[in-house]
Amino acid sequence: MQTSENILELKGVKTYFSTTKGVVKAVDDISFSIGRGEIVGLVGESGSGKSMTSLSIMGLVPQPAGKTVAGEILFHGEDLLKKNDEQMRQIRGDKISMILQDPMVSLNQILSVKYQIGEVFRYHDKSILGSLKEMCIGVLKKVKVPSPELRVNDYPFQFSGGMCQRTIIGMGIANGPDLLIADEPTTALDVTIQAQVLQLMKQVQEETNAAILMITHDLGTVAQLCTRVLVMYAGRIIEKAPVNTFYKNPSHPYAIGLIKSVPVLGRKSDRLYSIEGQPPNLLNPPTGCRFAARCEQAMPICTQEYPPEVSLEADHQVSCWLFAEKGEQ
Amino acid sequence: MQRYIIKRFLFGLLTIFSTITVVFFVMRGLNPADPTAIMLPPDATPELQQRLKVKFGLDKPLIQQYGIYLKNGIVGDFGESFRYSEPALDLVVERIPATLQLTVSSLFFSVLIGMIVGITSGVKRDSLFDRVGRQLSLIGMAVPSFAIALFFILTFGVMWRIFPISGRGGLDHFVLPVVSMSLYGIAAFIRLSRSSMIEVLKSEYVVMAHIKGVPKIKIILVHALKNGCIPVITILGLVIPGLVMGSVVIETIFSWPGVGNLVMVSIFARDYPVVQVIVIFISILIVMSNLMVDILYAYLDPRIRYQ
Amino acid sequence: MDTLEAEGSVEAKSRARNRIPYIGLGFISIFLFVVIFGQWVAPYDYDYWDMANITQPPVWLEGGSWEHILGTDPLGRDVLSRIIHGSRYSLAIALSCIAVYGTIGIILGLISGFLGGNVDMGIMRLCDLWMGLPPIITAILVVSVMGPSSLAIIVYIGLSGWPGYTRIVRGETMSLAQNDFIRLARVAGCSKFRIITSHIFPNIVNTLTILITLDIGGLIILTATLSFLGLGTQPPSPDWGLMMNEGRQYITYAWWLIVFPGVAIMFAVLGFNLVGDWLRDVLDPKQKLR
Amino acid sequence: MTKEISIEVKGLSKHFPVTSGVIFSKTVGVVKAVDNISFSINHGETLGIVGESGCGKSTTANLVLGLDKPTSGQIIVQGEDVAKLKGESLFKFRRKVQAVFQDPFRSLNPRKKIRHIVSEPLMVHKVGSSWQIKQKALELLELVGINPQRADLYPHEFSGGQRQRIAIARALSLNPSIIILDEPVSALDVSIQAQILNLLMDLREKFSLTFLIISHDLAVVEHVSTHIGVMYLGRIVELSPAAELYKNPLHPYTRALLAASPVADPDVKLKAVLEGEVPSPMNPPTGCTFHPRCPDCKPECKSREHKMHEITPGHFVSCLNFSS
Repeated sequence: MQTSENILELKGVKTYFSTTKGVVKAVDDISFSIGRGEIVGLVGESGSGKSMTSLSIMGLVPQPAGKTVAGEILFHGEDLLKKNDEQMRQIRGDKISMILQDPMVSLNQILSVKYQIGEVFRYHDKSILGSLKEMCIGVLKKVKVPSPELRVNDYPFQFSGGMCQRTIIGMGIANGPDLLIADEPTTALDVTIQAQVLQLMKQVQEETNAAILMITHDLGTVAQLCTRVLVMYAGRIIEKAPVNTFYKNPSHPYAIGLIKSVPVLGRKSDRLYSIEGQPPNLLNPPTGCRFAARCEQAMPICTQEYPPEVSLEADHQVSCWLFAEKGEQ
Repeated sequence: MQRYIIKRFLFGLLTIFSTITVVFFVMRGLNPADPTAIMLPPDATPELQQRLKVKFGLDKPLIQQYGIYLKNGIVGDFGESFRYSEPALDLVVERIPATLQLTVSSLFFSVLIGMIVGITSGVKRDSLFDRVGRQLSLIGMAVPSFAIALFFILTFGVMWRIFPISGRGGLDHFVLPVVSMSLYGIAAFIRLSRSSMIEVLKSEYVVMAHIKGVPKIKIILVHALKNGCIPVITILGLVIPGLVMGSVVIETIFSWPGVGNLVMVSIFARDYPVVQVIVIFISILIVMSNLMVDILYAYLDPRIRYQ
Repeated sequence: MDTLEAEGSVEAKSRARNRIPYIGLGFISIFLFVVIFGQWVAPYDYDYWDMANITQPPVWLEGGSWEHILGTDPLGRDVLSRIIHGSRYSLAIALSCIAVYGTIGIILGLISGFLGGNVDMGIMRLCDLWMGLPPIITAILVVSVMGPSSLAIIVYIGLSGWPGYTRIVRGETMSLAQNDFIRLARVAGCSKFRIITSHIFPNIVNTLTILITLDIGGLIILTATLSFLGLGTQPPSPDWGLMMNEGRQYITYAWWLIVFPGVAIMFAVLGFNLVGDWLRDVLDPKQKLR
Repeated sequence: MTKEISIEVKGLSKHFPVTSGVIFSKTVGVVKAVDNISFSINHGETLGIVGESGCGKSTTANLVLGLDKPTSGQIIVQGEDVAKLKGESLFKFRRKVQAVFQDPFRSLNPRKKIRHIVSEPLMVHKVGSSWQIKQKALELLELVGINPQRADLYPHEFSGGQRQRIAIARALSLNPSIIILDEPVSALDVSIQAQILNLLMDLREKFSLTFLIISHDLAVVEHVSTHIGVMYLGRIVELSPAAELYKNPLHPYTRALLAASPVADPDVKLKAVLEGEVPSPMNPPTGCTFHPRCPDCKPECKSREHKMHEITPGHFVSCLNFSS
């Protein structure tokens, strides 16, 4: 959008889950794009569908209950949803990679670190580039795991949480991907370790120029790391904005409420703003705006029809009737 | 790792020793029946009975008998069989190979077939193969092995006369006992390895492996299989005592000249020295197999190796 | 991933709910019906000797008659009646065994898991040693002291089965004790007794239900096996295992003596296993118990 | 409001033995989960304790609640030493101090109706007749914003935020004067977190409660506390009034923590990041436990342990750089 070249573009993607109670619309008609070298934050509360968005891009939506039923996921202009399993496998871990939330469970505890890093090379025909062990040590060096020559033979349970997450980041960037998806990469870590990992990711991004899709619920992390923000609520994206605009001048009532409800260090107020109520059930989402029930500025139309996406500026879009034509009636 | 194995080994020795002790006191102390009464004709004089008691050392106080038993046991003398007037140890030892052949081969088939079918079921969950396998394994776990054995004797032995139904001889003698002894184990291992596989395939590190672009077959063979084996091995330790029980049943039905057959005969004849030796043999067998399970555990799970 | 997992478990649970094991419930209902009303349903007494019709084949074979639908044994006893009466032995023995070792196991497990420390250590070591004592040895010991009888079976299984329950209950108790609601119960001033009875026990009832249902099947098999070996119930009782033992010598010409009791065992066990499996899917979606 | 001391902790330590062995266990070391900490909270004030996982903050909560016995030191709550309480006196103490814990999914017994969850403390302490208890439970639910008509539902029918409200209602049931909050909002979503924090602050006002709040989130602690203590490896390294701590952090660890907490404002950028990881509490570094990671480490820091020094009134720090 603001950069000339889009690495990834999602158009009207819907990922649904069929359960016996009905269809859960985990991701419902979302569109966005990521340019080369951008760090985009995808913000939302638990259950808003942000993890499902990332798994949809990876083609790893849990089968057979879940399925991406509509839309296009264009990666370098090619639709990932049209690729077969083997083609997707070759892209994963090479051109697109991903970091999961809990480092202690996303590494296999009974396989050595060397083996697990080595897989990234072995299955993408990179092993001809040199000795596998050297390459693994190189990965650990890049993410600043201390004494990598010794630690490479260790098992994940001998690593601390921070080191595990470094290793996973290392595996993610080992083949120089164009896109790195990070799903809550620091949530399970302590504050000081979290800062180290964020700094590492920023540094890695500068070195490799990979685009990063940062999925998080933590507005602090987004402010520190991202260039652009997408806000997700109940399966839909409700606002897209550059990071400065988002924090200074948010438009959607939910985004405003979200920012105001976070306590900020050094800016103590008597009361926090709080959004009353609970997010809707995705099994039977309301027909209109999904935030209408909790919104202080809700109008009659909000509960009847889903608002269109309105551009406030070139790179600032919002889905809210307050800004759409019909809503002003 | 070595410390772990040594600890397990010492614990095994303690188990064997306590088994011997419990068995000795229960059989000789709590037992109301006098073994000499069974050995002698009903009209034997008390004097004859007393002489027999002295011969077998049964006249001394129990604790002293126990001391003598332990002392002689160390040099391999476990007394004479009341019934056969042969050293009890020799009687049992000559039957051990027959029992081991039976139990080891059934264990082998149970684990091999059970795991192959179970893992395939777990990977291809809800497929036709899985559904059929699941039903068959449920039925397999509902039929006692003695019933299967009798059913096989009835069909293959009596009606069609394909396989011999008693005794030990060529390979054809093995078929019915081994198959009837393995079926329950196969069914149990199918269910176990299936659920363990399903569990493992749901885990985050399998998702991570997919993210890295590892081919599916490698994920199953390397990531899932190794992790999925750990609970299966845990159960292996519990299956082995059951196997000993199974061998008693199967040996009795097929007149297999093994330890299991001997133990039934000896119990009803109150031939304590033989029963005691068999008990020692069984507990050594179980302790050794548990030790092997522990070693296997350590081999598969580095968390134990680096303890 | 949290939503994903939540959805997954909801799905597994409701899928299991929809797949009610009608076959298993059917088998169990027939079994229980026969246990309760067997006296009136069975055409004959289990020890009635119809000397005029010895070793009669089932009704559909040549020589069979409607008087003895499943045939008779060499003493002229009606096989169907014996199977019907035998159901009571199977269930009674299985339930008594569970009552004995379940009580010991649950109490020790609760104590061990909740109190921890040296008490826990002691109970666990006892469990280890006990499990090292192979079950067949316990059986041999009990039978050689008490002589073969159904009481001996109950004593033997009751003595050897408890460590399994203790371990499971202990594990559940320990993981429950980690839960904040137990800490909060202490903060509220609840006594240890109250915490165990009103906070821990209600939360392990599901686990126990599954365990017991799955155990009944296994125990029916085990007791039948012991009776078959002659270590359990004695003639003329119509225990299914014993019936098969007695029928063994006539295998060449009276197959019905072993096939029908065997089928009865299979259906009864299958019923409990199917229902137990289903209960596990419904009550234990995390599949802690395999 | 009088400056009456509600909780006073003096030289409190809790050491856990580390045992090993298959048959016989022997002690192979100790984890100093809490090591010689002191603080006091005046009536109506709120002390926040921040620190990373394993720093001993939850152990501190358990000790103050009397759920664990300290290895040494005193916890004086309204004139009584908690560690010495037994039987009847401990039971009475429970009325004064209640708690709210982190995980709303694990802090309510899933097998009980929420009415019973809220009224259990009243029943255990036999406060009033069963009818009165029932009424009180409904009032409490109303107070925390749960519709009393839902009192006969089970916890799984409520969302995380609602469950935390129910847990708060239960904590209030015995009219305590002190509530220990152990990570009360860290399992909740941002918008729900604000609801709960506001509720807690309203209740503090209404019932003039004293809070001890424990969290890893500095921003949350700063928002609700009047005083803050920073813990590292079992020790309090800095203790000060909340506003003062943010404006003038002294201990290098406090500064690092402030720098590392991502602020929800793109203009405030992450500052210097602390190197290394928290050492194992089984094998803590000698001297000042923070010295291996400290940017201002001096040679003496490796050998000398430090005491707390009062730098300005009410602002204590344990660091060689400030021990005049």
